[in-house]
Amino acid sequence: MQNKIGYLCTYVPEEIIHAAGFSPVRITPNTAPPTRADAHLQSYTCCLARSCFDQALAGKLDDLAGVVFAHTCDTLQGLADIWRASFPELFVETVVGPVALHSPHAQKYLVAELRRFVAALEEHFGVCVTDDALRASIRLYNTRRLTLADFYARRAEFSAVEWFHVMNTALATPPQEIVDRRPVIRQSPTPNSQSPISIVLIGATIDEPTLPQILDDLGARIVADDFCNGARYFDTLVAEEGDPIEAIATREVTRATCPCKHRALEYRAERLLNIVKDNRADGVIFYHKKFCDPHAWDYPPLTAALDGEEIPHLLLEVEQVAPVGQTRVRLEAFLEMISDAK
Amino acid sequence: MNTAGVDIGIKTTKVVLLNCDKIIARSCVLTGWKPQQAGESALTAALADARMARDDVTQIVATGAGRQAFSLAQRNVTEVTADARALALLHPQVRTVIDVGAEEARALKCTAGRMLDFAVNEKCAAGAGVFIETMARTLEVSLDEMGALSLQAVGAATLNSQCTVFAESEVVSLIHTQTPKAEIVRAVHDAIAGRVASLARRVGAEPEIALVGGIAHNIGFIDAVKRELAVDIIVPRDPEFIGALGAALIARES
Amino acid sequence: MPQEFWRWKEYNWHAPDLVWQEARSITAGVDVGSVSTQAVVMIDGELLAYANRRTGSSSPDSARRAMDWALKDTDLAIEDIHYIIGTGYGRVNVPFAHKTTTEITCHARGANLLYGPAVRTVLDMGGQDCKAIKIDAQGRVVNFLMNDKCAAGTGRGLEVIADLLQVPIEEMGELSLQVENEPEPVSSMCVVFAKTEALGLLRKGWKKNDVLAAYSRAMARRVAALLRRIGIESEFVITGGIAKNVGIVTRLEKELGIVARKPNFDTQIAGAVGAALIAQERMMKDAK
Amino acid sequence: MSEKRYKELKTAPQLKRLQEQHYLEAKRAHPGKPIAWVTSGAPVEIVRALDILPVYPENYGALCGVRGASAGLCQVAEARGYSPDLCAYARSSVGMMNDAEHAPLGGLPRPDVLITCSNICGTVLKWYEAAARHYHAPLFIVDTPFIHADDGEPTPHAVGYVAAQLEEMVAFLETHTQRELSKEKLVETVHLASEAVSLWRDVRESCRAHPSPLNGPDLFMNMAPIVILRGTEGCVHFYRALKEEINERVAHKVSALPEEKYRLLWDNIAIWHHLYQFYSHFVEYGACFVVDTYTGGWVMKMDGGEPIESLARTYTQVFLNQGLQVRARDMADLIKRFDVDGFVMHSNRSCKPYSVGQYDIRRIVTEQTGKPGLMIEADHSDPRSYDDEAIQARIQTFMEGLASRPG
Repeated sequence: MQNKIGYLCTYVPEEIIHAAGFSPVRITPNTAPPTRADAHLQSYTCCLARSCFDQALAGKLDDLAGVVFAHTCDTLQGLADIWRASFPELFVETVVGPVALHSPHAQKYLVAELRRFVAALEEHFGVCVTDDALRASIRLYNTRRLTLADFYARRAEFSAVEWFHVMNTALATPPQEIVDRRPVIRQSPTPNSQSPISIVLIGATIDEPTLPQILDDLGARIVADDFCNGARYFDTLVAEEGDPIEAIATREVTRATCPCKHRALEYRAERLLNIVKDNRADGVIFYHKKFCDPHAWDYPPLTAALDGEEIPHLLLEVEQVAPVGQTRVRLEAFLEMISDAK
Repeated sequence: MNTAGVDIGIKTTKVVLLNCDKIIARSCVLTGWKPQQAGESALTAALADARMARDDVTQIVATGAGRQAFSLAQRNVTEVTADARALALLHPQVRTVIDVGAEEARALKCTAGRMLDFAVNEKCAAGAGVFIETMARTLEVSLDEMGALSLQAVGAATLNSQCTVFAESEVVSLIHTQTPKAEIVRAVHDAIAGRVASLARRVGAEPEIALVGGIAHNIGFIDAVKRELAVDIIVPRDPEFIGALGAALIARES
Repeated sequence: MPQEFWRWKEYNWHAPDLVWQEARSITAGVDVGSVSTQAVVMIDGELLAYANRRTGSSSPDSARRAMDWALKDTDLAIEDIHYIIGTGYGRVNVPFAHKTTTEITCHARGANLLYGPAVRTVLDMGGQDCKAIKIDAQGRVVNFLMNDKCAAGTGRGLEVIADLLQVPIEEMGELSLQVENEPEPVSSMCVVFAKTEALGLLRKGWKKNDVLAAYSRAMARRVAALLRRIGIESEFVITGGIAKNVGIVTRLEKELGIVARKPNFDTQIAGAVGAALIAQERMMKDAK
Repeated sequence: MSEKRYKELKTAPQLKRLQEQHYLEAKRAHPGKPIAWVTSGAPVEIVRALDILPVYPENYGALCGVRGASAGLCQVAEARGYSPDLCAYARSSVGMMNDAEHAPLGGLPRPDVLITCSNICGTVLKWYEAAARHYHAPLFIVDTPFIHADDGEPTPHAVGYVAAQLEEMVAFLETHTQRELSKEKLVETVHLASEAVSLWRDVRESCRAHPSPLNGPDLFMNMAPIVILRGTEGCVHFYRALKEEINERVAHKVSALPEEKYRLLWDNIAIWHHLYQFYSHFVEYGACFVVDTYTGGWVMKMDGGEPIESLARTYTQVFLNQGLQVRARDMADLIKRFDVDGFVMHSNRSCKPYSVGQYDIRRIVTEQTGKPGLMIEADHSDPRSYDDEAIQARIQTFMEGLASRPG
């Protein structure tokens, strides 16, 4: 029996999937231009949706027993149903989590929705998700988050590309392996300037290494990030005591939020400013996927906050693969600008 | 009875003269920016070729981007309808037609000369003949060489930009990173092939599949489409005249 | 090969009575763009010679061709040049360059020299990229913005229209102003479908110049949005080929309600000039 | 010229007056009457019952489109860093906030409170966040969980969650506007709303007649009151009058078109900026849009019972909060009941929740009904995404296809 279940968004409760006897793996966009997905998705949907679904249609995800969505943006909401329509036999579920995280009723609702999801898993696969199994999974995934967190704390020792690979493989490999394997520190490329410029990256997900590669080439360092598959993933742990489902729900409503959800009006701006200050970053790079509405919406308020503190920032709008030529020009100019000011 | 089909495309204007369903003359001129003129001169050329006067032609049907601009035509139809009609005559077994024009690519589903469904490329994911031409110019390769050259490619570069204008700048950077021309040309073909393949899939991509339009002379592009759809592709004789032929056939019926 | 209306003509220039033998610094900048390549030679910060040539399918060759053309009428040899900086798309492929810098930094520096230290906002529009740059009195980049990922914000559209209407790109601006009354800007700005739309307008009985005007106006609006985003401050100047298009420039000025300083030199070489200047500074630095 | 093809309704002046009154009242914002910005899918009955005046930025967005003001306002927003890929209603709204003097009616009145409801899209959350920042006005979010279930039924915990939020919303409005909600007033308002809704249903249903008394643009123009005046007397009166006139048209076989040759279904929001030009392309072929999925969005299921509970159900079940299968099924049903020859889907760059999935819905519906579907790529209010040349060609091709169909 296939034992992998795929997901696109880290709001999907891995612990529950794992406790049901599956290993949850994040489906990541690849670099092959989509040619099948375009028969289902308009050209104005993001490459995350188009590339991931294209792999499914090309039979590259046949080893998955199911695909689980979490309610986030309008495009993925649509994709969940398209996926189900194209693979009627497959287990395709959406955990419709709350959007109004600040609502006093959000957590209670999410608990009920997670229990519905548990029931759906149990019914479809004829498995039983016990509290003990859930607790075990919670501990396992907490350890993985902790492992990533301390790798992250030491990330100054790593090149941008190494950071990228550790973060990305983390969500694609079984947690035990990550826990076992303390990332091997290879020699980071020597920065080509005495005072390497420190950068904060922010966006939805980063799925291909062009940007980190260029940053390494130019001798800049990534000191922090705010990505769904980066720091946002491990910044909050699940409480290991008490009712496991309630604990999972609590993490989801309290973890660093994605722009699809609402916590407080200035939550993300304040968070970004703190990240920049705590890491004494020289600048912020917005790594946005073309046609990603939620992040595009947060760009004006976030840049306004940065401008207020005179923190330089750069917007990179990318599709599947950041075009080397254009990206390099923008980055080089951005770094030239920062070092001229230094 | 003699009929004429006039296909006024963005790039070129094609005319087919029919006697019943026998082609008696053809002509092709550059459209430039005066569709009416282009249509007239192409028609005159074809008539001269067939030693006929305009009155010898009983019906004229126009098609193509400039179809409404051509006053000599009794009526006009779209390329899609014309293609379906022409293929029914040449290759009746064809169920899916991919028509790559200068600026627009189309796919249509057809049977017995009737168009059942069609899809046209969207904004942001467009891409057709002009893109390949422009890239030939950038690479300083003649359009005719492109096909053969791409087949020599060993490795494969990819173009990821949906928008062909940014795909152009990807090509430019590939040039700057000294990527072999053959690989770049192949990437250019693959990019457009991928787009037209998804159009074909939107209408079901039911075999047999035919490729029409001037680009169907490009063996490298045909190869790319075959690889993408993993089926064999029928290329009718003189694929650039399919629209004009279809229009001429429709003229015969009206 | 059919005439390529969308490309700029090639040319070169040199200062006849400048002597370089005693010069303390002989530097050069080579700007390898996606469409054209410029080479500029300066002695002690003064223009000695420059050339503008088309970019071919090999950037090292394009760079060399431009450099040779610039030196053509001087008795200077490439070996005599102390320091060379490459910029533009192909900057990493200028074989004889000592260092590379981006065109953004170079245009800022070039504008500062060519238009003077009062310049605060620079617009440079290429076929692939459109840049709005804020600079200080030293010609340093304070902030910059580039077009978002939609080709409507690039210069490519104009090239496409030039090709379709068979108007040499040098003449577009003038012609676009020769209209009885200014037409509405074209609605859809998608470059990929520009020809289809233009043909539609022509069919509606529009004149060639009206179509050019409608496109220039739409283009001006797009560029204005980028400049507004960065916050336009005077003095405002335009570098690159677009500065030679009076049709765009006047419409842009109207849209923004600000007048651009008019150049008394060839705006297309601004990037290469900046590169040559930076080369001079680097040379002095290294000397110390 | 295309406007001439449009057969005006006798009730048109009344419609015009209603809308003018609405915006006039909003502009005057006479003392003591607070203003709430609300989304088109918000439980406005509560707002009305509290005697708070609701204004609808979405409706205003459509108005900007019709008046040709969208492009300019969108550019204002884009110049402030808002991506051109975002919803054009929202972009023109942001443009209006920052440049009211260039906006129709001098812009919308500033809100005292903002109420956004997630049942139509994720955009309204971000849009209202932006508005709340701009006006420093308190924002309330009604979070209505999306329904993926094929039966279209909301989960009990979702209904409970929404109901709890509505109670909260009442308290929120009471504190921010120093008012108190009377249950009687709420019941009465809900009653008025459901009465208007059922009248609007009847009007739409009467288009099953051959020839149809109304065409797409008529439906789009006449939906305004059900959106912005739902829960008022005026709304009910208007639809009574409209229903009467339509019944008359049906009785005398008065067609909306010079001659109805084809009956079509419309999917997605109207193309406001080219309303008559676009639909006249179809009139040329004698094609009438006898039904659409868009204006049906306000034919809501309003079951009686405890008002808060029933509002929670109603607003969680709106069709844009429903999955692909439900939407495909509804469309196939409309096609059968309205005896439609084909359907046209507006692939709307500004509305992802409405548009993503259309390719599959198109496939499913054609399989189930045998009717062909046409995809038109445009935008509900940004004219810069509208390419009349390309669109005419698509329409001609589609109509040539319909004409060549046997029978």
